[in-house]
Amino acid sequence: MALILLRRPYGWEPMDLLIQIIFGLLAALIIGAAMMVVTVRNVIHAALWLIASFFAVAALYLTLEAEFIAIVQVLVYVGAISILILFAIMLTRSSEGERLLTKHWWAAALISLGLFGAVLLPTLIGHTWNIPLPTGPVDAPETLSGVEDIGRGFVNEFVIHFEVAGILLTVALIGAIVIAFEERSRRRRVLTLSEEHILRQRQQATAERVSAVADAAD
Amino acid sequence: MQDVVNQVINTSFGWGWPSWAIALIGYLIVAALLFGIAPFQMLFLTLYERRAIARMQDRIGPNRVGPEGMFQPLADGVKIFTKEDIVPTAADQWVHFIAPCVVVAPTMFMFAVLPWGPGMVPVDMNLGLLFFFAISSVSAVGLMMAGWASSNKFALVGAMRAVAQMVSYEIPAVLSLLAIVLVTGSLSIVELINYQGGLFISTRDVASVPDWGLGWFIFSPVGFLAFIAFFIAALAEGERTPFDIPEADSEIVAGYMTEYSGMKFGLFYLAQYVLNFLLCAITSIIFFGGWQGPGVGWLYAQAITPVNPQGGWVFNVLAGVLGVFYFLTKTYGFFFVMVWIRGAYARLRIDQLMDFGWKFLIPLTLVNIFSAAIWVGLTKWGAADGLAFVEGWSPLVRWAAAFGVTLALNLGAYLFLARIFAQSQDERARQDDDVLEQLTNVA
Amino acid sequence: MTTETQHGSVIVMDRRRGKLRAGQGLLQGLRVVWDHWAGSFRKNDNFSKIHGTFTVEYPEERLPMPQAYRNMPVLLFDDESGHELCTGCYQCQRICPPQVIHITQAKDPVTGKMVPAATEFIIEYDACMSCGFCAEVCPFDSIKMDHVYELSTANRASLTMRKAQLNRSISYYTGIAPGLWAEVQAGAMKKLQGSIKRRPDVIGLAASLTEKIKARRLELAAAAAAAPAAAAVSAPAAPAAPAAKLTPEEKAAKLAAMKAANANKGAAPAPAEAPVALSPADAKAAKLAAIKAANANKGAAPAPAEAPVALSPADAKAAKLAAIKAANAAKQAEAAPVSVETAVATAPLDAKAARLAAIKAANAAKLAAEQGNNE
Amino acid sequence: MTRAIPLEAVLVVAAALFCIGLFGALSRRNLVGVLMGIELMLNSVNINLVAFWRYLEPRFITGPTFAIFIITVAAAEAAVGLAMIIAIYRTWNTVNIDNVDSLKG
Repeated sequence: MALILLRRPYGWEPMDLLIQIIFGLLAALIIGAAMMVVTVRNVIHAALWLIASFFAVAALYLTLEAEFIAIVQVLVYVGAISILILFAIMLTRSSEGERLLTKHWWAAALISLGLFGAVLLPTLIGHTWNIPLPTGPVDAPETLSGVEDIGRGFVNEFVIHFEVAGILLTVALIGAIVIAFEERSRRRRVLTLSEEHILRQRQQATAERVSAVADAAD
Repeated sequence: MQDVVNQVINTSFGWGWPSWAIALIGYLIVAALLFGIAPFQMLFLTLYERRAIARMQDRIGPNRVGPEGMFQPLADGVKIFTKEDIVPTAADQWVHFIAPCVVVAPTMFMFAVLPWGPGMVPVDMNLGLLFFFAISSVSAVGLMMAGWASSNKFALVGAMRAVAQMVSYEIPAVLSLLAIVLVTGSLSIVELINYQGGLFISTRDVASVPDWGLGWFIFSPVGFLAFIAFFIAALAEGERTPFDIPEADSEIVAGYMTEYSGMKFGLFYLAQYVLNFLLCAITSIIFFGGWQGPGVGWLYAQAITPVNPQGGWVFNVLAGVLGVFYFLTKTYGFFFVMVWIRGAYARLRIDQLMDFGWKFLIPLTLVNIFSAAIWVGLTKWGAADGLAFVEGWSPLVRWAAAFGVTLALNLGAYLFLARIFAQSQDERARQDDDVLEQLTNVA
Repeated sequence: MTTETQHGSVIVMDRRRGKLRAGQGLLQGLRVVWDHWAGSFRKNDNFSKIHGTFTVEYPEERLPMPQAYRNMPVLLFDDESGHELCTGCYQCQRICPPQVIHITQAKDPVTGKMVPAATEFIIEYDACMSCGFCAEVCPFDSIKMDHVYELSTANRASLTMRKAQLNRSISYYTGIAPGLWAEVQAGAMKKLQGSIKRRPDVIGLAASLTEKIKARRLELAAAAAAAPAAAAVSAPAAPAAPAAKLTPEEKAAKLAAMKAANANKGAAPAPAEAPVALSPADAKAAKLAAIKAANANKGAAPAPAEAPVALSPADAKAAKLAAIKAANAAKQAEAAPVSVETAVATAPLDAKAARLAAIKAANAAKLAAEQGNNE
Repeated sequence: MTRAIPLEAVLVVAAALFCIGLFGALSRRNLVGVLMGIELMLNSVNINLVAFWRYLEPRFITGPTFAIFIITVAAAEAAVGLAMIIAIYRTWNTVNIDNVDSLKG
């Protein structure tokens, strides 16, 4: 709804102010949530802050009138990747009370800050912030390439990229399954304790028999 | 809505407010209406379900509070409001607190793109369908938060199950809709409904068909198979029996809701029923034409619309009432089917659920997308698109050919996959039996 | 789909696994549920059918209880005679597992002997477990299990049931369990007749049946009157006694009774029971009766005659007089360990009746005295 | 929209997000934390792509198309990365980078 509200080209100052306020809030949310992601001790909390950051980025896309990207962001990042991350955290709970950051975290901080400062600070300071108004009638909406154009692009100019992305996804799917695969005999069903015991006995017996055969062969 | 607000404020009162204020007021009114209606009708959905399932079990159901139990949901609501809110000491307080909100909020967002009648849609987004499903996947995060923050093993297991199920069944749901989107060529829900005018055959496929508002997708083989797959996936998304393993009471107490009480529990309950309502609504919109039905199209053509400014406002009202009536009838009908299925089937095991989703529904929907491509080719393409041989055929013949080919393809795929799936399940059961037998023999 | 083959008593269902099963089973399941749904809109009164609603909407509709349904024990009495079937044999009190039955055996007021009846019979319903042992064991078929199940109350004390609350007529019981009563009717009624013969006065009459008790009293009075009148004139018809009222007269009567009791205390440690006061029409008759009783006592040997019938006189003086006289009589009599219950006097309206009563009282006192001597 | 928000503001947000992500990826000990940092960086790249598309050439689809490709890559990367993390956890019973150093020699 907010999308349509913002999209309406009213050519009215308060509307711009509203958009600026919304943008400021979104930017604060994105940066704040991202900061929490890297600094918070609890990994689950970090993942939840990451989700908040993803969601705010989706909202930012909406203010940039990229509806399709925004929805895909929600669908893929919030709906799938964050769930994957949460699952991974829960399957690999590390013990509590460990150090959060690596030994050389200050180097990482220095690199990040240096990058931000060296590349962007001069820009921020030296830049004049009044951008020229777009030419043409204010009330007429700009023609934006929509989802149909993107679809057409996928099967025309970007067809190779599209297929490579498809292959990448397939490879990732198969690769992920292969990497995380567990032996079928263990995964099939949860064995009772007695069954586990019996199974271990049998495995041991088989191993002994094999070694005996090997000894005989020698 | 904005037209009405503009009419009232600027024309009737003559205040001359700016258009952005009018827009804001219009949106606020619509939002308030939806936020009011959603929990209220959710309350009555619970009554509806309880009465219907009672009938299926040869009982009567709650009929004591008010006439025919009409006020039972209100009594339940009052009860849930007055209950103590218990937060476990071991719980993660903040996450525990936010989780119900994260579950409820997306379901409320989904109302934003839901058309209730002709011209009665809060936001006619041209990506409505995608928006609907993207937002619905957000509530999985809330479930995960609830399960984790409760620091209760039942809650965590329930949340894991719920999320795994939602993520897995989103794929067949979206793939089955993809077939429909291929046919309509649009992601807009309004456009999807407009496509379904006609009589058994859509007017967009064969223009000569009379528009009785009955050209629903369910009447085409592509739509029918998509409907079956989508409805099954919707059952799984809404955590309805037989896919209610996230809250399997006999195994894991109440799943992710175990550690919730009072109004927070009520919010989960609300989210669940609102989601069920929305899934029924979207099923009726996509496959059964939403508000399409005999008479609505004609009435709306006489009404005041941007296309037809010379209409009569009476027709607006009539078309709206009839359209909403058709829409709600279909929606509540699907809710009845959900209850019916709940009355009939036992709960699946988690591995059966995953097998069914990944090994049966997804291949089936993939075949269906192929069928949809054939349908589009035979009904819409011509020599310019590389299908010269259909050029001379009349639209009806093209439609009949498409119907026959897709029917054969879908039916064959369904029977083949069903057979393969049954065999694999039998094989699996036999393997399980063998393992067990071996173990017992050794013992 | 499904085939059944019978091997002896075992039915084997072959569901044909492994064949083509493209969802027909699911549809069949839906069909079954649909049939139940569609059938549920009519009432199912025949339990051999599987469709239809069985529900009985309880507060408005109730199922007839089976005869043998048992909830809480009650006491039966005979409709015609008004006599209770209970003889106070203590069988139920002994067998009761939670021990909630308490019985007081009735005694003859004149002789002090056991009478086959219970003066008080208490069952604590709040602790009763509805086992029905009391009804099983009752040799006179007096205790039966009732079918009333709506006993909920906010006041737990109200669930201690006294005899008056437990009494149910036989006709009530035949209403709820005709078959069960028919089985035991002959024996029970025979035993009841035997009990009635051994019950003097109104003992054993259901307390709630005031009309019955009145009628019985009149009957007794008539019988008593008929005895002396047999030689002389025929007894005049006894008019109905007026109901006891809380009048100044009664106060006076109470006073008199108290005085009499005090006198008795001074005389003998024999337990004195409060005399039953019924209001006569005039005090003279009462006086007469008192005198006669006193005389009889005087004449009798050491039997301590208790205060005879203290009747409520019209004026207090007469009552006082009667009481004093009675006290004197009692004083004269020597202390004896025999307790005699007061004779209950009926209330005659006229002097003749009063005289008759006095005679009767005198007889009773005499009898008591003789018994005291014998002992 | 483009009148209200200058392009540079969006770019600054994206740059800050990138730097934060970089810090996270370099400094977190937990493997999942590293992965989260990488996701943040990919997000910031996406913001840049969309912003440049919107402000500079809204009539061409290159920006959103590449954003979608990056989202695809991110999804694939997340899936494979998390599968690797689970495999590592199964082998070493830890997800800390410091402890996973078998190839150090």
